[in-house]
Amino acid sequence: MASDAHTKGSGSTLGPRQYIQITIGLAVVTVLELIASYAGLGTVTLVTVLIVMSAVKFGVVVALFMHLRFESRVFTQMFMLGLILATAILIGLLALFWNDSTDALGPEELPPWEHHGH
Amino acid sequence: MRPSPRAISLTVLSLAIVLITTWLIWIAWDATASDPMTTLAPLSDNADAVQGLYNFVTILAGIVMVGVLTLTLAFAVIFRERAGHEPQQIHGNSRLEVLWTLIPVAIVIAIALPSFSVIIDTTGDAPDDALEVVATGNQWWFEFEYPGLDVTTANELHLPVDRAVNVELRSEDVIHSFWVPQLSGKVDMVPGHENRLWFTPHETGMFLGQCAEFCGTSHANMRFRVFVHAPEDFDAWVASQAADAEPAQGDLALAGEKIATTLCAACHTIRGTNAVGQIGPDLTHIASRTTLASGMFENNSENMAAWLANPPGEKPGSIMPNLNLNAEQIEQLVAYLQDLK
Amino acid sequence: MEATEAAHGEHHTSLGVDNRMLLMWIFLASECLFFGSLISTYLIYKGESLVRPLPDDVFDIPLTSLSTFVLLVSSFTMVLAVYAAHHNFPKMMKLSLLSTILLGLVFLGFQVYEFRLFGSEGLNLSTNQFGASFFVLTGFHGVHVGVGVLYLGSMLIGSMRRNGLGPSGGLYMEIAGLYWHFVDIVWIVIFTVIYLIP
Amino acid sequence: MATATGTLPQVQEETTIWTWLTTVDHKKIGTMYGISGFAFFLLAGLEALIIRTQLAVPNGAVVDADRYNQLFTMHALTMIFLGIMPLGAAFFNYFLPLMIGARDVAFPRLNALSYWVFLGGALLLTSSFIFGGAPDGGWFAYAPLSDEEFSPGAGLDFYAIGLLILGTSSLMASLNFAVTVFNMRAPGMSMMRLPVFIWMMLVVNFLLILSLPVITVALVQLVFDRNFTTNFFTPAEGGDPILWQHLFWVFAHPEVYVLILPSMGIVSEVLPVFSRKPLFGYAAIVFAGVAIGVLGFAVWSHHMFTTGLGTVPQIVFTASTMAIAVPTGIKIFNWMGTLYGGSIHFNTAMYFAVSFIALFTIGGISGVMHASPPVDSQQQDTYFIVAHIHYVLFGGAIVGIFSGLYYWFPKMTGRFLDERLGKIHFWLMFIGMNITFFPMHFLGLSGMPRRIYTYDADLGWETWNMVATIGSYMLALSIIVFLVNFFWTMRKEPTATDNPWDAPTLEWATSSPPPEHDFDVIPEVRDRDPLWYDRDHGIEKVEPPSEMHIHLPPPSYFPLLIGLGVLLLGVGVLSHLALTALGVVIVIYSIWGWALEPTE
Repeated sequence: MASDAHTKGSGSTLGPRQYIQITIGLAVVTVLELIASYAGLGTVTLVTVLIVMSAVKFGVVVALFMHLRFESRVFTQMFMLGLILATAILIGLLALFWNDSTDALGPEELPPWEHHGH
Repeated sequence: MRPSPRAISLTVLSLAIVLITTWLIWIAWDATASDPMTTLAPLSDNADAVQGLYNFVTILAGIVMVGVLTLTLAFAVIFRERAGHEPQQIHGNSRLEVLWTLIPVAIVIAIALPSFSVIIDTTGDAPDDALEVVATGNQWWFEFEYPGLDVTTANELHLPVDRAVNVELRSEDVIHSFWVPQLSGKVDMVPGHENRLWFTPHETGMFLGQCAEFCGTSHANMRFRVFVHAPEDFDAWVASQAADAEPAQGDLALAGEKIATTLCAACHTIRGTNAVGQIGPDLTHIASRTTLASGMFENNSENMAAWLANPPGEKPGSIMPNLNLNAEQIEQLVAYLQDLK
Repeated sequence: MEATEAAHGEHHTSLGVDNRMLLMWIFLASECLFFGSLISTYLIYKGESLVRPLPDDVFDIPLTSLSTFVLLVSSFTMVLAVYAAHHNFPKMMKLSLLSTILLGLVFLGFQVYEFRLFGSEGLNLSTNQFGASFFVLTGFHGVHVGVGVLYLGSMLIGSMRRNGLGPSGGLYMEIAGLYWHFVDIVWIVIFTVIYLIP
Repeated sequence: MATATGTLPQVQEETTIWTWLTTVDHKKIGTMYGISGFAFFLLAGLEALIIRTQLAVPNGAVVDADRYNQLFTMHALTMIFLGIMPLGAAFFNYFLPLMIGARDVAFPRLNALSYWVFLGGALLLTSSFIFGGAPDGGWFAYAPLSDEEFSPGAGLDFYAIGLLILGTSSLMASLNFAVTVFNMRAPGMSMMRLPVFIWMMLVVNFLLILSLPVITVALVQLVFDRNFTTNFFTPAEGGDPILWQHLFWVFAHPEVYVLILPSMGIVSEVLPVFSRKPLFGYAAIVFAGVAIGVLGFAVWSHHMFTTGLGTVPQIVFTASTMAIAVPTGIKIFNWMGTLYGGSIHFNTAMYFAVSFIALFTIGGISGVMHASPPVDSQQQDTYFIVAHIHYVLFGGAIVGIFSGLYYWFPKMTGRFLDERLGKIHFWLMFIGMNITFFPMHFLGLSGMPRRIYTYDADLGWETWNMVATIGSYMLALSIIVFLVNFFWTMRKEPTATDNPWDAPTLEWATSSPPPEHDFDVIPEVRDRDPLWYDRDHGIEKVEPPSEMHIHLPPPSYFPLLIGLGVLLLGVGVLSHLALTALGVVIVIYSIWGWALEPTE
């Protein structure tokens, strides 16, 4: 990307018409998410479906609204660095806590309504 | 490049200097094995396993250290600036660099693999016949309960020799750490968690322990002792500890009992009386313990009187407040408590 | 030669990208870790609450969906503002910017309403781990929206001055847009992970 | 508007207090970082001396338990956040533009702001000694000891607010520096031609950018627990103190590399210059530094081996921790390779640089020892660890910083620090440091725990504690020698030429001290060692045109004002929320003024 892209107009070829289409697309995915969450899917299926759909929305906004797709790769590298590390630390922490055998407040000591999940 | 005689002799000299230094360090290092709280003279099986690993790691570390220090010193001396010497301008050497990537890789694998096996052995479950003990950390003292044996004591853990003990670690307040260097590495006592550690002591005797996680004002004064007995001695100890407190004998002690069961009862338990407080240590057999205030003082009448006169003055931050007892009350209390064998 | 470069407001850079754009992207990488830690805390404490109310007791998904749409539409108006700034449509830019600000304020209004609603149902910071981690996570997101509103507000005021935002106006608007869209994508994650996943 | 017009020598403007307060010149800001960092380094050293005096004999009575706990907590906080970090930032501020051939950092005003926010946070944290007691929960402030129930005083609030402010400062500085390294390089200065010091600092900046938000979240949770009724870390309410430890160490382990990597960079500059040959294995050293940075995010739980982590996590974090030994080893071997075959000129800078290799190696090796959890179960929280971190942070970070100071002093001031006093300084420090910290290995092996204000006689700890205390006084003496050297040198006439050491990097291509605009003509870079390349290829320095018109950013008082506003924000949380409101107003007003201020 040439540097003058930033002053003379973003390097993207998107215009208002495309932006409207993207927004409608995002709204549709959000509605699908809502439908999925009320559809009575199994937990694993539901979580997978929801995560995939929100990842799609996330990706579309970053790539098209934030123009990352049309910008220098440095921006992508910088942002992915933070995103990947944050995800890795999140997964690492969840793995550590959800397998913690020393937790004195284990499920058997929880109130009855708490018997779910990990 | 063939090394010159000068370079060889300077390298040998460097090696000699480093080796002599290392040898002196080693003497001091090794001498610590005779100290009372040494980590280098293990007397339990788990501590043995740790020690074996430690020895291996230390030797490898020592070799690496001697190597690096010798070469650094030797290079510094050999390649000192000399008139007319223009160093060759080299930017690196791929073969060498690969080699010294592989050397540390090999060393850490050599350390990691036995570490894994010791981790698996020592963090696994205790043998089925292990003695169960619940150790609870408090600011700043330890409570030891023996489930099923009706024994609760403080700051002194009694164990039979050659039988595994499974210590369940809890905390009442902040994070503490249970550590008896000669018997076991430390494991933290974390509120809301149930950690545990187990070991099998090999030898009878008294071993010093200490809280190893900073836990506030008197962290330094949170010490305890472990007594490892022959099995029959341990059984006798359990029998004496499981009994209720001796009723007071004599006027002085009777007066002391009266104070203890009123003033002290809110915080302390003296089994066999109406003192059932849960805040401070169980006093049922306090006179049988060797120390006061979590290992700070020898347990005798004099020290106990001083303690009762002003606990926070004796032990900074003590949760037990100054009860403003007069000299007579103190004398009575000491007379009573020192009879609670 | 430096002086002539400076007059254009466009310095030579090693990577050929603008310093301010680069700064914003690296900053957003840092923000990923910030929200990542908050979301981690929320998920770690999921199921650790000792008393009710729990998410199922208080969440009003239709209401939150509505505020989610509001934020989504604000992203759309923001992108229009950037487009207008780049293509020199000052009127469209100001209008889009104003809409974005108003939509941001509506979102904040929803959030205040939701917080009060949850409060009336007995959920506050000290009730349980859900309350603490939920309010701190969404609260900090709200703070980001609030900062964004101030940020865009100052852009709007700036654009109404005689010279507008100056020759780098498009760039400034684009950077502001990055921030605003980031706040939106954080909400995309929060909406799915906190509200929709059981 | 500061516009330097004319030819060399540059007309020195009169410097007043006001020029310092409003400066956006990276060299002035670097100098201020350096002076403040050194002042706090002295303060932290003083705290250490009191600690060592207390421990010289069993049952010492110099300070009481609570004061001791404040002292060791503040010693660590001051050294880490107010001493070593700003000293690294000082060099980086001063030399980043000079070493990459730029006129300033990417955002000069942001740079000034970082400094003023740092100073505000530092003063706030230190003022806790006067207002209600310093933090006393250790620099790690483990919950629940740090919760309101067990630490009811203001100390831990000072800790949390102080670190939040300092974190803000570090984040701004790191963003600024990262952009500068990426985007402000001179023509020909590709990434793989960057000086190693710049590379290591770039890694440091990314470590901070990516780890500071994590500690920010943890500190916010602590502030909320202590002041706003949440129970993030209260076990009785379902909170988990272990969460604090994880979040803390996700930040604090990379933080250790934040402290040591700058010094690794400095010795990578000093060793080749005085060995008269290029750095051995440049690419390997750079990649090793990056690898250390990446792995630094995957090892945090090795600080928590004794918390009941469980078998599998112990194995995983053992493996990742040991992996770090590999890039570290690569660096050490490459430094030795640099010495090999050289023509080593031993001045004070080189003494420090070579001793860095030795001392850091000792600290690194003891680190590998307790990377093994079973071994760590005996060494964790003992003086063995105290020895380890001081070999890394004193033998490593501080020794490296002194090397850089002797090396760059002529560039910064035009004057050479006295070599004879320098060598006395070095030997006192080298011997003193080993006498102070090596015996701590023995103490740890003898079972002496850390953070105890007193100990009994007859545990075998008396001798080595006394020895360590004597060593600490030697260290203090070495610092006095350095101060004498500094003040004496500053009274001498400047004699330094542009490149007195015949060094290869760009900062030596300009005058000593550099002009305000750094370079008359931005140099062109043709090699990794540009000045050596030019020297060997007979390339003459480009003469400046007779008419120079170099644009420099004008001074601004808004950074100072925002810094003040941020300080008020923090003070308000600690005292009265009205001050916070005032702080917010000042910050918003100044940002607005900042945005409208002409910079061209």
